[in-house]
This record gives sequence, C-alpha cells and structure tokens, in this order.
Amino acid sequence: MDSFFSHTLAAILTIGIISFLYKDNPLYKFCESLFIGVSAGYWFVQQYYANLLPKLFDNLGITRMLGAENVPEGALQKLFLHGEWSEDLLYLIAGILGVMMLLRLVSRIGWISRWPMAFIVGSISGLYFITYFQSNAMRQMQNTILPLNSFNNLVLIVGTVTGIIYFYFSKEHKGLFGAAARVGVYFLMVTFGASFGYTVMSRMSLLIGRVDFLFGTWLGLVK
Amino acid sequence: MNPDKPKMGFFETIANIDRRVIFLFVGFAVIIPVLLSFSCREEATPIVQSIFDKIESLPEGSKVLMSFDYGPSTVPEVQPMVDAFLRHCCEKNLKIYMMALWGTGHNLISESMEDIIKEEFPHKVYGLDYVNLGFKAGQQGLINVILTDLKKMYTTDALGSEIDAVPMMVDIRNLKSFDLILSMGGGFPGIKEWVLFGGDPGNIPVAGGATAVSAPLLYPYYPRQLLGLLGGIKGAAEYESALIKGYPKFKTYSHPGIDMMGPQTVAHIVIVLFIVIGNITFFMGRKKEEEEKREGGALK
Amino acid sequence: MKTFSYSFIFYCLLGLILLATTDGLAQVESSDSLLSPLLPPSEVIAEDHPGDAGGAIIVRWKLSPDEDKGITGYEILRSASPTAEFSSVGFAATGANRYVDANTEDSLTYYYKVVAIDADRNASESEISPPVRSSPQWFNFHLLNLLIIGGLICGAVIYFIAHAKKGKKFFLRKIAGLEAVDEAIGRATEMGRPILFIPGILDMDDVQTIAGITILGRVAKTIAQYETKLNVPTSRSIVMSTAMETVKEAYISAGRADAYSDDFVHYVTDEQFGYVAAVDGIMVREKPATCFYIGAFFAESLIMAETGNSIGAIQIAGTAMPAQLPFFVAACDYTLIGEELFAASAYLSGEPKQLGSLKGQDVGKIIAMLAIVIGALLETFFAISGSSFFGSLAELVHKLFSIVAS
Amino acid sequence: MRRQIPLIITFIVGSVLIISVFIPHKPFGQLGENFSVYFDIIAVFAFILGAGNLLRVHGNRIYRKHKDWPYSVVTVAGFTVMMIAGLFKIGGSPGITGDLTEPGSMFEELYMYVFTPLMATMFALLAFFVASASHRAFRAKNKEATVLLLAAFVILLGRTPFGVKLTSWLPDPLSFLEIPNLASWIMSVPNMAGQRAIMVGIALGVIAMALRVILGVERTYLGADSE
Repeated sequence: MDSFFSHTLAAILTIGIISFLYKDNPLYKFCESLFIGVSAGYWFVQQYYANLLPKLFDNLGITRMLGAENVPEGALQKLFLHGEWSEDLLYLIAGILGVMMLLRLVSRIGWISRWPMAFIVGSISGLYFITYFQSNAMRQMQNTILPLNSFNNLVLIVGTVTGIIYFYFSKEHKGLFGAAARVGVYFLMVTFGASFGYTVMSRMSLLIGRVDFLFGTWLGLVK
Repeated sequence: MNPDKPKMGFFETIANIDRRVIFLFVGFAVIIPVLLSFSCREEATPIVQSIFDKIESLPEGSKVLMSFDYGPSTVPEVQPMVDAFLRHCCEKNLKIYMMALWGTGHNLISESMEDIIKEEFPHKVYGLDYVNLGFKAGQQGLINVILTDLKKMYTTDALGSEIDAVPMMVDIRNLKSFDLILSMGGGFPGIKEWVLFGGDPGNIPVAGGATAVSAPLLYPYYPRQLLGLLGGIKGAAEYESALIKGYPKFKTYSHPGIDMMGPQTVAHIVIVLFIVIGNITFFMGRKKEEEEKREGGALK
Repeated sequence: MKTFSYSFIFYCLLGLILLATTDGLAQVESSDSLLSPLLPPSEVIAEDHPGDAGGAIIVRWKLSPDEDKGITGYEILRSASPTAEFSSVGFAATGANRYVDANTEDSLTYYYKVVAIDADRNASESEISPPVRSSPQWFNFHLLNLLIIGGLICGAVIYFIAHAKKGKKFFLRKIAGLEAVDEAIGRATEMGRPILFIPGILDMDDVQTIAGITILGRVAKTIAQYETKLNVPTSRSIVMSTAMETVKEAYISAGRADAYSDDFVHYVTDEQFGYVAAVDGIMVREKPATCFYIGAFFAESLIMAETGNSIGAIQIAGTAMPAQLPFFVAACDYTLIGEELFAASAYLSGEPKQLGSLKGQDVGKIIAMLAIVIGALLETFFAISGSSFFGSLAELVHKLFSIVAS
Repeated sequence: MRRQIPLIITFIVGSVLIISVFIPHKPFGQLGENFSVYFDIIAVFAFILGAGNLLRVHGNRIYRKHKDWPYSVVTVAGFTVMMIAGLFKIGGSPGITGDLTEPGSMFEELYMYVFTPLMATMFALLAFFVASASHRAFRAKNKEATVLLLAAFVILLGRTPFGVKLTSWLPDPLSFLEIPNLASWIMSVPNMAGQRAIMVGIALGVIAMALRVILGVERTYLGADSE
C-alpha cells in the first residue's frame, strides 16, 4: 500500500477513536464498527491457523489428508495405515467436545453442549485450585514468615495479617478484630494508591506514541 | 451581598468541571511538548546508575549476555533501553551476546543489530564483537540448562553457523562464562526468571529493563539479587542521560527515552495539578456542606 | 606366516603407541597434581530423582577438600558402563554438592563420576558411583505439605458445607457491593433503562470468568422479576454460550421464561480493545442505569468504568486482578476485592450449603495468619537467642509452606 | 439425567486434575498441559457460534433497518474482508502451510494500517481517563481515601523530576524522607503487604469456589439453578 495513503487511513482511524472523548459521533461509530468487524475476522483467522491446524489437524493427520505433504503423519494415518496406536489420538476427544459445543444450534439435542462446558469448568476448577494454592497462598505465606528484627519486616507482617483479617467473612468486624480489619483496609488503600500512581506513568507513553504518529509520521511536523 | 458567594460558585464549577476540559488539558500537555521537542534533564537514580557503573567498570572484552524478552506491543517502552545498553557496550568494546526467551524477540534482535550496531558502530564485526543466538523455547527451563551447558541448547547461532565456528563463542561454556546478564522486557519469562534460575544459582550479576507496569514486581529483588533496573520510559531516559554525561558524543544520537520524558513530565504535572485543585475545591465545598462529610468512602 | 608377521608388527606398533600415549597422559596428570594437588570430590552417590515422571537422576557428592583453593566447579560425567567412556552431562558451581541429570532413559543403568575443576583447568576425578536407574513414581512426596495443608482447608470447607446442610446458621459480615445489587437493579427498573453486565475479557479458562458467570446467574434471576432489559456483551464465544445458558435458566427458574430473549447475550470480538470500543458505544447510546464489571480485566477496566461514570450509571465491579483493582475502586461505586469476587455468588445465592463454604474459607485464613505469626515469632526468637531449637522449628514452618519445583 | 451427566463430568475431571498434581507417573503428570490444548481446540469450534452470533445480530439490524444499520454493514464487511483475506491468504503465499503474516499480504496490511492504529488509539484513551479519574477520585473524603491519595501522590511525584527536586535538600539523616526513597519504600513494604493479603485471599476464594463447583454445590453455570 502506498505509504501516504496507508498513513492517512491510520491517521483518520486514530482521530476517529480520539473524537469519542468529545462525544459519540458518526466517525467514532464508523471506527468502532470497523474495529469490531476487522478484529473479529482477525481472531477468527488466527484461531484457525494457530489453534485448529497445529493442535487438532496436524496431530490427527487431517492437514496431511488435505494435501500438505511437508507435514509429518498424524495419529489417524498411524492408526489406519500402520496400525499403530498414538497418544495424539486423544485429541479426537477434544474435537468431539468441540463438535458437541456446536450442537447448541440444534435445539432438540442442544443440551449436549453442556457436556463440553462441564468439562471446561471442571478442569479449570481443578487446575486453578492447585496453581492458586501453590503460588498465591503457600508461596506468599512462606515469603512473609520473617524475623521481626526490622521495622520493614514488622510492617510487612502486620500489613499482611491485618489485610487477611479484612477479608474474614464469618465474624463481625467489631472491637479489636474490627480495629485490625481497619488497619488492613489502610494497607489495601496504600496498595491501591501506589499501583494507581505507578500506572499513570506508563499510560502516558501510549498517548505520546499516538501523538508522535499523528504529528511526526503522518504530518511530518516533528523535527 | 456576601463576597464569599461567587467564590464558592467558582470552586463548585471547578469541582464539577466537565471532564472534556481535563481531556483538553492532557491533550495539550502532550501535543505541545511533542511539537516543540521539549525535553528535560534527567538525573540517573541509584537503581539505574548502578547498571551504568557496572558496565563502565567491566574491562574491554568482557562478555555481556543480552536477552530480548519482549514483543512489539512494548517496543515503545523497552527499545530505548535496549538501544542505550547496546551503545554503551559497543562503546566500551564489550562482547555482546544476544538471545531471546520470547519468540517475538528474534526479530527485535535483528532490528537492533541493524539499527544500532551496524549503523552506528560499523567497525564492529559479527562473530568477534557481537553474536545473535536467536530465540530458543523453554523459558526458565532454558536458563536452567544453559546455566550448566550453553552449547547443549545452542548448537548454531541464529544465522546457522556452527557454534564453535563463531570465534567469540569458543571460550563460552555456560552462563558463568558471562560477566553480566541484561534482560529487557519484564514480562514472563524475563528478568525475574533470569534472577531466580540464572543469576542466583550461578552467582552472575543480573540487571535489566522492564516496562513501568511490571517494574514494581521486580523491586523486591533489588539490590541483592538484581544489580539494577530501568523502569519504564523514565528508566530509559535516565540511562540515556548517564550515557550522555559519560560520553558527550551520544548527545547527537537518538534518545527516544529523553524525548518521551518531556511530554510525560508535563502530563504528569497536569495530572498532579488536577489532583491538587480537586482537593482544594473539595475542601472549600465541604466547608459549605459539613453534614455530608461522613457519607461514603472509597471502599463503600 | 606373512600375514601373521604383518599383523604382529601392526599390533606391536599399536601397543607401543598406546603405551606411549597412556604413559604420557599419566605423566601429564601426575605433573599436574604435583603442581596443584587438587583433591577429588568423594562419596559420589547417584539415585533416582524422587517424585517425578522418570527421566531424571540426582547425583550427590562430598565437596573436594580443596573447595577454597580455586575450584571453579564440578563437571558431571556419565556412562552406561563403568568401563566404557564417560561423557559430560553437566556442570555444577563451586559449593554445589548435587546435580540433577534430567536427561536419562528409564530403561538404562548409569554410572556417574564427578570431576573437580579449577581455574587453570586442572581436573581431578572422583570414584565411580554405584549403578543407578531412573524411574517414575506414583506419589510426589515433595508435595506432601501441599496435600496436608490443602487437605485441611478442603476438609474445613466440606465440613462446613455438610454442617450447613443440616441447618446450622452462620454469621456472615455484610459486603457493601452485594447489598447494593438489589437497589441497583431496582433503580434501573424505575428509570426504565437497561442493565449492562460485563463478564470480563478472558475466556472460560479463567476462574474469574466462571465467578463472573455464576454472579450473572444470580443477578439475572433478580432482573427477571422486573421488566428490565439485560445486555451482556461478551468477548469470547464460549463465554457467550455459557452466559446464554445461564441467563435463560435464571429466567426460567424465576418463572419468567416468556421475558427471556436470546438477544440479551451477544458476542462482540475477541480483541480486547475492539470489545472496549463496542462496550463504550453501547454505554453512550443505550445509557444503562447500572453497570456490572465482574470477571478478569486488564487495561480496559478504567476506560469502561470512566465511560460508565460519565453517563451516571451505578457501577458495581469485581475482579481478582490486583493491578486493576485500584481503577475500579476509584471509578466505581462498589468494588468486590479479590476474594469477595469468589464469595459473591455464594452470598447472593443465600443457600446454606454455599454459605457454609465461606465459613470453611475462613478456616484457611486462620491457618494462614497463625502460620505467619508463629513462623515470624520463631524466626525472631532464633535471631535473638541463636538457639538451634527455635532455628529448627522456624525451618520446619518454612518447609511446611515451601513449594519444591519438581 | 440431562442434569446429572454434566455434574458427573465436572466432578470427575476436576478431582482427577487435582489428584494428578501429586502423581508424577504417566499419564497423570501431563494432564494439566494437555488440558490447555484441549481448551484451545474447543474454543475454535465455539468461535463458529460467536461469529455466527455477531453476523446474526448485525444482519438483523440491517434487515430491520435499525437506526444505526449502515454501521452494521461496516462491521459485517470488515469481518468478511478480513476473514477472506486471511483464510485464502490473498496477496501472500497460498496453501495450507503458507505464511499467514507475510509482509505485503492483504491480511498483514489490514492488520498494520487498520487494526493496529485502532487498537493503539483505544489503548491511548487511557491517558485521558487516568487524568479524569484522578481528578474526581483522589480526594481526601475520609481517612481511607486520604491514605490512598497520599500513597498515589508520593508515587506520582517520585517519578517526576519536579518531585525529586522538591525534597533533595533534606539532610542525610533524613534522606529516607526524600520522595523517591519514600516512593520505593511504599512500593516494597506496605504495598507488598497489601498485595500479599489480597493474593492469599484470592487463593482461598478460588479454592472454596473450585470445591463448590466440583462438588456440584455451585451449578449456576450449567443453568441448573432450578432442580
């Protein structure tokens, strides 16, 4: 594409999105609609080439059946051509679950689509159970077990413990317990304030990048 | 007529200012400095200066491993750091070994080689002064392996030459052969993995640069496990200034970090001013409506 | 005879050459050891790496007594037979007395040697280790602590669920964000404006999305009782399917199957910012009275919450993304922080079984706090008194919570 | 039965994945990794539902002449063009193994000049919203809000040259009060404490929710609220 044309196109789209800050307008609506369409199309294609092809078709050997010869034989070829069992054949289960998902469209047997959902939710629950437990709970607790020989360690331990007290559900936050929970809230507030203050910084560089594009790359006004 | 009345009205107007006015201020705070190429002086803070001093202290021919652990989306923030590190190492005649833990890092190495080394230091020779080891999958596992045996993973360089045919690779055995590891990126895998799986077990100094968002997560490692850290554009700008201070000739080179700090600083000041004004107007307004003060709360 | 003599001469020569070389080598070695008498590491033991899927062997040794005399590290050599040639498998730093060879075949027997090396490349070999084989295990004992503590917490949760089933009531503190749900829905009904529900931008393979969908189910059940329009744009297809199913059932169970429409839930795009552009558009055009942001969020959190604020909507957010919490706290009326997000659907359900699980969760908190406080006190006593009793106790607590990367 | 089978699937899959962590032996050790591949594959099939829904919603708008129907045409056209450009690799090397993002191909050009500027600008809007949110929310309304405001303010100042100069006159014994030092102390001590409390809480929340799901106590997501 001609670079002035393509830059102008990109600049119009940039201005279109920024114009939303003033108010909703036809140019923004156009950019928004275009963005939705193009990005949905983009991910559709990406899903096909980055997930379906390598993860299902290559492993099963469907890519090869479709005529790609530089791809090694998959599980189906191994089974039917050589009579060998291959672990990759298990990907067929994923394929079947995927097809079950599509059965939503057939209202009579649409309930089958709950099976892949149950599979997903069950496995996520199992997986996250362990990963969160290890890296969020155990590791953080271990890191907090420190000798109380410095001010910083004291603050760290008091902050962590009172913070946990704030989340305590089954006891009313009253009296000493309530006071501890309030200290916990202050620690949470410092945490929120600090991350907010810190992020402001990196958000600016994005805007500078766009301004630089508009006035520098497109209009050539910078240096 | 009560002279205070119109004043309160004024504060109320400010307190309920149309957000578009704020947007306008932020817009100008960025556009004007960009157009005027306004920049301000940066002083290197200790966390940045310590990296500069370390590279400064390395004797000629020392080996520096640079790991490109970022992708296109963070290029605006991370590339200035990479450029500054590369220039400093080239200037000090250090041997540069470039690799990537991120798949996207591969192209970024080639681009950095073209834009900085070949362009600005044309006398440097590939294979003698710098080498591109390319991307290898394995994340922290890769670091773990090359801690003991680098050539097990890297049998060739990124251009496909036999690894022992690259002169500067001959006396490289493992990570401990390097005098410094620099990791640029800050996501996963990145600096943290280099510290935990490379620097700590191998007792090799590790430093690097990270995006502003990920830098806070790395502070706990400084200074014991992490020699120094460039956090976001500000870190890059500080390093560029340290470089210019030490080698005035770099003043004429591009310094995107410093360039971006100008608009950024102005924008920050605008935001700080808005917070201050917001609070002043709030307190002025509260005098008037004492009864409302116990309502609400940030956590509510 | 001729052949004999030729081969005889050949073998003699070969023998001479070999003799010469080995002799020479021996000389080099002995002269080396004269120059720097580097003592080898001793007691090399190799054993199967415990708690893994096979394919790894741990080699341990006693450090060379010359550890401080400039040893730069230990090279680990391996062979399939004590008499065959040994080849290098890895390198361990000075002071290290173990190495994991993660590249073994379970069907083979291996022998190991450890070589101390100094800066001048002098080397000194240990004795050969006894034979070893790697094998997979059925239980990873490194994770025993995980099993114990995890078992305790799970046990508590299950115990209180069972307890609650029998009708035991627990006290539960109020969570402001959840108290406000009914009010927020009522307000939308009064104003005749829709309710917007954003279940985060990640797919169903994130546990926060699952929490978001369960809360959507509870919220939809309340909405179904009013004549209020619900709008759920999603950025993932599976989330869309699940959300549709959930909302539909909520309407059916509220006895309002007639009021349900498939248009409530719709897919927009997988692209993070494309999705935000669309949500912002929906907000300024449909002017929802109430916005829920419940699930996993990234940078888009503030864009949506600020736009929602500008149209004057009541906003209730909930996420476990620590980096986005401050933005929701700043821009929304109510925020469910981390754990509160996961507890919310149990709260909203009001079912005793679900509420019981929250009580079980609190047992986990008590364990965490006790561990931190006791561990810290033990560490402090150890630091002050130097007593090995406290030292070993403190180490025990540390070990209890340590995760060994396998 | 229709309700029972999904609950049984959830129970079996969930508990097997938890148990498998403790069993390194084949085939349990790899189950977790395999799952993410399974999920990706199911997600592709589901995408057909998503894309279908998108086309249905916008198709309906066009058909019913909804007031914004021309924009729906833009969405449908954008989707179709991008999909055709990608699936058939227009302007690039065709064939099933051809490079999708080859420079010069239509897919790549659309990505570079349409998708990227839209994405980057939408992201950049954050700079404005951060400012308006700070103006409105950072007020010392009560004690909690004051703490939040102070922490944010110190961090913000610590990252500008102005803030650094503000306190650089402090004598050495008081140097810990210099804003940059104060900022990094806040980041690494009280901020860390708060983060840890949040993280431990999240872990416990996830554990309890996962158990509710696996045991079938929580079944809203299956639409099985009514028994």
